[in-house]
Amino acid sequence: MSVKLVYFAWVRERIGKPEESVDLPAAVVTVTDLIAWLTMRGEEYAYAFENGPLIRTAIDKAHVKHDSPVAGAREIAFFPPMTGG
Amino acid sequence: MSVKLVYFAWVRERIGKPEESVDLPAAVVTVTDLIAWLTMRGEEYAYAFENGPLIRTAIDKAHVKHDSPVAGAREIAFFPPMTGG
Amino acid sequence: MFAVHVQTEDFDIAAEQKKLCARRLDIGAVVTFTGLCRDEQGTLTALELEHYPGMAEEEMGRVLDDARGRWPLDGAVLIHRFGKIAPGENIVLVVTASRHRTAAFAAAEFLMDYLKTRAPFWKKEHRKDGSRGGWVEAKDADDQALEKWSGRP
Amino acid sequence: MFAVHVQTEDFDIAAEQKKLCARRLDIGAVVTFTGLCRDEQGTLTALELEHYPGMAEEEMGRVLDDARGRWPLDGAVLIHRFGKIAPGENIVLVVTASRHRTAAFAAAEFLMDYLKTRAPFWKKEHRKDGSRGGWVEAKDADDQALEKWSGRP
Repeated sequence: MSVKLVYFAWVRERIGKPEESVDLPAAVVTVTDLIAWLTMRGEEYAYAFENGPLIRTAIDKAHVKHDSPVAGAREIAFFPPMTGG
Repeated sequence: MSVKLVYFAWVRERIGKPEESVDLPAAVVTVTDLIAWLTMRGEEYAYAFENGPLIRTAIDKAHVKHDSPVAGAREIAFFPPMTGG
Repeated sequence: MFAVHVQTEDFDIAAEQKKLCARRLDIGAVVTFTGLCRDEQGTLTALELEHYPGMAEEEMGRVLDDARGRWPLDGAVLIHRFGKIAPGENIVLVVTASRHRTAAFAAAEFLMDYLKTRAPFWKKEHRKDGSRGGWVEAKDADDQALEKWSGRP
Repeated sequence: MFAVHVQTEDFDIAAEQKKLCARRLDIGAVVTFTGLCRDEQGTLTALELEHYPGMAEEEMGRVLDDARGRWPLDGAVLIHRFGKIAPGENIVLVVTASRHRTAAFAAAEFLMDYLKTRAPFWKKEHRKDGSRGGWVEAKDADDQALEKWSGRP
């Protein structure tokens, strides 16, 4: 499954790019699986996700929890806790 | 003791004047006494103070309760519950 | 800046807010409350606001002092109009400024609750059909609103 | 009128409030909240606000829908700026309009609490001394602020 990943704030800075398209292996079922899979792709990812549970995730522009399935997602976003307002 | 009395809103309308100066007899000690004394001065006062405990009072431009003494007051105001804001 | 005004003229919320924040970099939150003249039935020509000159300003000042004793405010303005006010027009403005939003919100709501029940203003209705407009009655809800501030913050 | 805007330009609180109340006689209370860029130490040149385009608007719309489900609002506007914002400048605006003040106050505070924790914006500091400005950290106080809305109103 091909999906667009987008990154914001220090997650974007640590990974070194704002977005990319990836082909997910079938073993990646949930957001937690996706984070684990990304972490193994290189040290920039390991750095970005070193506090994995802290990282917030959105699927198709809506907040989701880490146990949410990624099946059918077109765009998955990772970012730190928000500091707007 | 001579004191200025001022009236607002429907208290003013019922009494028929915005203010007056009165000489208080020595028996008038508290606001409650003053209301009772005014009530006996005529039916316009009786009408204004027919629900005496409802009427609010200020002495020298600060809210007071009806058991407050009137001694030393320069200006005593009577008015309905406030409806500003 | 802390200020209280009782006036017939309308007010400009943006100008008041700007004055409060002028040359300051420590204000993070500004709350304004505007109370307007409603006329849902379309029966009013105006509300007429009577006030007790002198006491109105003094009492608004005391309410403002109460608020400053409860929250760390960096500025506040209270403006209450009197005279005839047409439906849709402004009646009252509260502006509060603080470092953080919690204080600004709480102080603004406190100030309105207390203005409603302590500031010497009375509203009389003027009706389109010429019938004798009555004095607006005080609401129990306004007295009850004060209860939430006892023992707080 | 209900509206959400994400923009680089500043906003005008008086103009937004006027739009909300235009041609309406049923609005008795308008609350505005303005969040500003603070710099008490005098060390900042600017805050830079990054956002997630598309999601920011959608999430602000969802927060607004939540508020409309809780209080009888007659109108509301949410505006959040992004890009570089200098100390003393506006960052965020919430305006709520209702018949009565209680709903307008509660909805405005609710909207700010939820915008803070749900709208995808991130602040980065740019410092005068050229040192690498850090990303502002999320505050526990902001998460805790949400607790007061569970089970309310």
